[in-house]
Amino acid sequence: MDRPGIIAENVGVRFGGFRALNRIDLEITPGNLHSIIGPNGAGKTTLFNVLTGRLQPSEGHVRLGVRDITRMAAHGRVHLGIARSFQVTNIFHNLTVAENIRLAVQAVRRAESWTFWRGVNPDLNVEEILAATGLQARAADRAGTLSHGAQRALEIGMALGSDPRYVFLDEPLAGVSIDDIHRIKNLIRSLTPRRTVVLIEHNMRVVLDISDRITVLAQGEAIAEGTPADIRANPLVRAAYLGASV
Amino acid sequence: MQGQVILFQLLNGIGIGMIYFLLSVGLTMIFGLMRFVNFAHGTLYLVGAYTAYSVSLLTGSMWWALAFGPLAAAVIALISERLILRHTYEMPHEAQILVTFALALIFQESIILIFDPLAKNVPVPSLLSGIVFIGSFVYPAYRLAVVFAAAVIAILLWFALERTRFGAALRAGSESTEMVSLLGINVQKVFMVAFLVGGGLAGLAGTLSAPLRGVEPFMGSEALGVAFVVVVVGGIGSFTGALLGGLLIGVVQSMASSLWPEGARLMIYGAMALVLLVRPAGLMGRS
Amino acid sequence: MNTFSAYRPFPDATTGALAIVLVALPFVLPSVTLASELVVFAVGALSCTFLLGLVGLLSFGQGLFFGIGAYGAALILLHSNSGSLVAVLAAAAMAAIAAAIVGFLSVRRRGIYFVMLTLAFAQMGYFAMLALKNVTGGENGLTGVPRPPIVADLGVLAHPQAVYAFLAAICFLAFVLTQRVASSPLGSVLRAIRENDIRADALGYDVRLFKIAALAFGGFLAGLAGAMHTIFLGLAPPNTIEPEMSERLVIMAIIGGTGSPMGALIGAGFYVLLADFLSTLWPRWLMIIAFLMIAIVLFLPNGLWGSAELLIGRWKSHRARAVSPEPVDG
Amino acid sequence: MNISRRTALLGGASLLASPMIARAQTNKVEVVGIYSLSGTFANVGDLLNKGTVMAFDHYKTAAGKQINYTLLDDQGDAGRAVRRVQEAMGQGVRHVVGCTNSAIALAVAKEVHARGGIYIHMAGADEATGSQCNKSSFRWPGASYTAIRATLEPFMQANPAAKRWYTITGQYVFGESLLTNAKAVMQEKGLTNLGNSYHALSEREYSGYITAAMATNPDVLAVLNFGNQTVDVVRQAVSFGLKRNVKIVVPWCTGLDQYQAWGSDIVEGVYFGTNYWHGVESPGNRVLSEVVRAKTNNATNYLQACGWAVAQMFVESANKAGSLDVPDLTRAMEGLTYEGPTGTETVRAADHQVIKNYYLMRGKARSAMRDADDFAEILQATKAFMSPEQAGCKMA
Repeated sequence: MDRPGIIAENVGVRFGGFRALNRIDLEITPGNLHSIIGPNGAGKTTLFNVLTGRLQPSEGHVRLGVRDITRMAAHGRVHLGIARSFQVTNIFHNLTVAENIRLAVQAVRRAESWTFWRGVNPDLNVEEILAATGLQARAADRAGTLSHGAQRALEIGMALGSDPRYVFLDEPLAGVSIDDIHRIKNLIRSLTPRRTVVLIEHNMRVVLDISDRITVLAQGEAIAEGTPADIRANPLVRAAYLGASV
Repeated sequence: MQGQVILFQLLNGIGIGMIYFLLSVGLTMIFGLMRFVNFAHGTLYLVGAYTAYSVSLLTGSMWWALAFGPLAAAVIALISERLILRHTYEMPHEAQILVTFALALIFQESIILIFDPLAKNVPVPSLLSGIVFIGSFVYPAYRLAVVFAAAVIAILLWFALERTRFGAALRAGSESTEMVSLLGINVQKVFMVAFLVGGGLAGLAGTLSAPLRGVEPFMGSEALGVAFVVVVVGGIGSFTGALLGGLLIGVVQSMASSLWPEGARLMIYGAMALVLLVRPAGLMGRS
Repeated sequence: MNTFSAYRPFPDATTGALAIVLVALPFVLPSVTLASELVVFAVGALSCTFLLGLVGLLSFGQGLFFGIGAYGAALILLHSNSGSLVAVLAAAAMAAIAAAIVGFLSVRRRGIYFVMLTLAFAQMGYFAMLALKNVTGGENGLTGVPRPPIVADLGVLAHPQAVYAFLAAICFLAFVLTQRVASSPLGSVLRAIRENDIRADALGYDVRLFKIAALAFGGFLAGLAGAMHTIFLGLAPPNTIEPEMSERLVIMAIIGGTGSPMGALIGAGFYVLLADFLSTLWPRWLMIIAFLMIAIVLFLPNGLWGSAELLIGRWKSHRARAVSPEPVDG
Repeated sequence: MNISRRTALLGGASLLASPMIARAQTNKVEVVGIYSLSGTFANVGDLLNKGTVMAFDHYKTAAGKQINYTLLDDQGDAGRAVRRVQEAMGQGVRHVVGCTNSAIALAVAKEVHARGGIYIHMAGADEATGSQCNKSSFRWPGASYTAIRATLEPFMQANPAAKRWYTITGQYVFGESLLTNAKAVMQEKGLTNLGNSYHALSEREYSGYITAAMATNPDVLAVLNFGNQTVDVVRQAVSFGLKRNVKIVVPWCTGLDQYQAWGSDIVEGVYFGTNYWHGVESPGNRVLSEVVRAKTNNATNYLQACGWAVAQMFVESANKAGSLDVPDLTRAMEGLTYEGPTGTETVRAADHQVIKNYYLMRGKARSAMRDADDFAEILQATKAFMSPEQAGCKMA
C-alpha cells in the first residue's frame, strides 16, 4: 500500500517555561493500531493536539508523507483524512445523536456544508455509523441524554464520520462500564487495517491486546517504542510507568 | 515652544488617565472575578458626581463631597449586587448586559427626575481653586491635586492587593477565576468587596471630575464607553492593566487633541482596536 | 427545548403566522407609518436574533451595518436613478461586505472580547460618519431622499400604504430567507458552531470562515433594515449609525427571544409600540422599559416569544395526554 | 374597521398605541410640538416644550379656535420625529412647531412642506433659512451668522487692542458654520487668527485644546460650539487661569441656564452672545416673564423663550389671518410684525427668518449682581442677518 504515514520530527511544545513535549520523533505506519501510553502529565494529549492540529508545536515538524502540515489547522487536516475523538466527551449535547453523526459526515462535503437553499441531505451515510457504534435505537434522542458509555461510542462515531484514513482516539474507554469495554475494544480493532488508528489509553490490558505498536511517553519524552511484547519486556518502561500492574 | 506643549499635553493626559484608571479598576476586577459584564458601571461614576454636586450645594464644601461621593456609589453598587446582579451570574452574557444596561437607564432617568436634565456646575474646593505656575505656563491646582490623589489611591490599592491576604485572593481571583475557591476564600464575600471597592472608586472618579467637567445625566453612559476601552486595552482582570490602559488612553486622547483634534475620540477606539488585534488579551492580560 | 438550536422544518407554522401578522398590522395599529417602523426594526432585530440565536454571536455592532444600509440606500437614491428595490438590495450588499470585513477582524476573538470589538467598530463607524460629512451630511444626515418606484415604473411608492406593502414584503422575504438558512445544511453547521466550536473545528469545519459568513448575513439583514428605514422616511438621519442603534437592536432581539426568528418580530413590536405609547404618557418612559427589560431577563429567559412557545408546547402536550391514555413522551 | 374584532385581534395593543390626536373638530385647532424628552437632547427638549405649553396655555385660542396642543416625543431621533409627523399629518394635523436640533428640524421641515402644513422651529443651522429653506417653514432665532456678527463686531469695536485670536470649535455643521463666519469677520477687520482647535461632538475633556490655545498667547479665545460643550470648554478654560490675560468670547450661548451651570465666578468678565435675555425691557418679554414667573417662580431662560416664541408666532399669524388654513397662515406670516420676547420682531418674507435682536453680554462680578439671576449685562443689541440672497434661499 502506498499510503503515507504521519511523521513527527523533533516536535517540542513549551507553555511558558514548562516543557510539555521535548524532541519527539514518531512515525505512524499506515494500517497500524499505534498506541501512546504514559503516566498522567506525560504529554500524550499534547502530542495528539499537535498531530491533529489543535496546537502548533514550538519546534519541529509534522508531516503527512512528504507534505508538511505543521501549521495546518485542525479543520484542514480533517480534509486530508485525519480525524479525532476527545478525552473529555465533546459532543453537541443539544443536538440529536443522528445529527451529531450527520454533521461529522457532512463536514467533508464542502459544497453541502455551504448549501443554504434547501433542507439537509438525508442520503448522507449516517445509518452505517449508527449501526457500527450500536446507537441506532437512540438516533433521535438528544445526545446529552445518552449514558456515559454511549456518549463515548458517539465520540468514536463522530470521529469516523468523515471516513478518515487516520483516527486519533483519546482515551475512548475512560469511564466506560465493563460491558461496553469489550464492544468498544472490538469496534476499535475492527477499524484497522482499513484505517490507521492512533490511541491513547490507560487500560493496559486492552492496549497490550490490540496494539500493533506502542510508544511510551514520560515527562514529555518518548522513552520507548516497539511491539506490545517489546514494551512488556522493556525494563525502562517497567520502572517508569508500568510498575507492578502488569 | 512645541516641546513644552507636548509636555503639557502629557500632564493633561496623565490627569485624565488617572481618572480613567479610578473609573475602570472596579470594572476590570468585577469582570475578571466573575466574567461579569457590568454595563451599569458608568452609573456609579454618575452617582459619585451627582452626590458631589448635591453635597457641595448643601454644605458649600467640596471636602464633604469627597467623602460622600464614593460612599454613595459604593452603597449603590453593593445594593444592586445584592438585589439584582447576583441573580444573573449564572446567566449568559447577553442577559447580564441587558440587566445592567437597564439598571444604568433606570439610574440615568432617576437623576433626571430628581434633578433636571440640565448640566450643573460644581465649584472647585476653594483651597485648590487657584493656578500653579510652571515656568511661563499655568496649570490648575485642582488638576494637579487630582493626579496626586489618584496616585496615592493607586499606591494604597496596590498595597492592599499585594500585601494583604484578602487582596491577594481578590487579585488572584480576578486574573484566574478558579483561584479564589482553591484558596478557600468565601467567594461571595470577595464579590461583595469587589463591588464595594470598585463602586467606591468609580464614585470617587465621578466626584473628582465633577468640578472639572460639571455634572449632567448622560455622563454615566459616556464614562462607561471609556471604561470599557481602558479595560480591554489594559487586559481584563488586571490592576496594572487598568492603570496602564487608563494612562495610555488618557495620553493618546490628550496628544491627539493637539495633533488631530477632530479625531481625538476616534483615536481612543482606534487604539483599542489596534491593541486587540495585536495583543488580543490586552497589554497586561493573560489569554 | 425551544431554541434556535433545535432543528425546525421549513416552512413551519410561524411562516404562515408571520404572513398573517404582516397583513393585519396596518389594520390593527393606529397608523400605517407605525406599522412600517415596526417591520423595519423587526428586520433589524432579526439580524441580532440570527447571530445570537443560531450562531451564538453577540454583536453590539449591528447598528453600524444598519447605518451603512441607511446611508448606502440614501446615497444611491440621491445620486443615481435606480429603482427602490435595487437601491435596497445594493445597500444591503454593501452592509454585508462591511460586516464580512469587520467579521474578518473580530472573529479571532471569542466571548466578551468579540462583543467589545463589535462595539468598538460600531463607535468607529459613527465617528467616521461625522468625519465624512461631505458624503454623509454630518450630524444633519441626508435629507430629501427620493422614493422612486420599486422597479422601473412599477410599484409607485407614493402612499404610506404602498410603502408599507413594499417594506412588509421585504420583511417577509427576509424572515423566510432566515428560516430557510436556519434549516439548511449551512444552518446545521452554524448551530453546531454555537453548540461547541472546538468540536465543529475538529470535525473539519472552518469555524472562522463560517462565522464570517454568518456575520456577513447578519450584516446583510441589518443593512436591509437600514435601507428600508431610508425608504420609509425619505431620509438617513445620523442616529441610524449611532451606537444606540446597536443597543436598541440587541434589546429588541433579546426581549423577543433569540430562539426563533419570530422573536425578532415580537421584540421589535413590543419595543416600538411600547415606546410609542409610553412616550406620550411620561417623558421618563425609558425607565419603565428598563424595568420591563429586567423583569423579562429574570423571569422569562427565553424572551417573550420563546416563553409563549413553551406555553403552547406545554398546552399541546397536556391536551394530547388528556386525549390519549398513553403518555406521549417518555 | 370593526372595533371588537380589532380589539380581539391584538388585545391591548391597539388600545396601547391608540391615536392621541383627536380628529379635527370644528371649534378646535390641533397643533403638535416636536421635542426630545428622552434621548441625547432631553436636556433641551424638556424646557423648550415647557415654553410652548406655557404659550398655548396663555393664548388659549388662535383665530378664534381653541388650541389643542400635543407633544410628540421624537426621542432625539430625526427618523422618529419624521415618523410621528407623518402619522399626525395623516390624521389631519397641519400645524407643527418646535425642534431640539437642526437635523430634526431640517427633516421635519421637508416632511411638513411635502404634506402641506406649516412649521415654526428654532433650528440653529444656517441651511434652515438658506439652502434648505421652504415655503412652509419659519425660524425664530438668529443662527450662526447672526451670532457671530452681533457678537464679534461690537466686541471688536469695544476692544480694538485685542488683535490675536484663537478659536476652539465643535467639529460639526453648526460649529463649522460659526467658524466660517468668525473667520470672515476677522479677515474683514484685519485681525490675526492664531489657530483653531476642532473637537469632536462627543468630547468632554478640553484641557488639551486649551493648552494648545494657551501656547499661542492669544488676546482673545472664541468658543464656537453649543450646549453642554460650551459650558465645559469655558469652565475648563477658566480653570486654566485663562481669564487673567485672555478675553473669552462665546458667540453662541443660551444665557441664563448656562450662566447658572457655570456660576458667577466663571461668568464674570466673559463675553457672551445670546438670542434672549430675561432682563430685556419690552412688552412681549413682560408677558412672557410674568407667565413663566407665575408657573415656575423663576426667571425665563432662552429655551423656554424659544418654545414660547414659536407658539406665539403661530398664534399671531393665525389671528392676523383670521384663518387656520395653511396658505392664509403662510401669507399672514410673511412680513408679520409682533411684540416678541426680544422686542418688536418681524418675519422676513424672502427667507422666513425672524428679524430680531441678538445680544452681546458681559458677565458681572458676584458683588454687582442685583439678584440671583443677574449674571450679566447687555452691552449691545443688534439685528444682524444675512440677506436671503447671501443665505442662498430659493423658496420652493
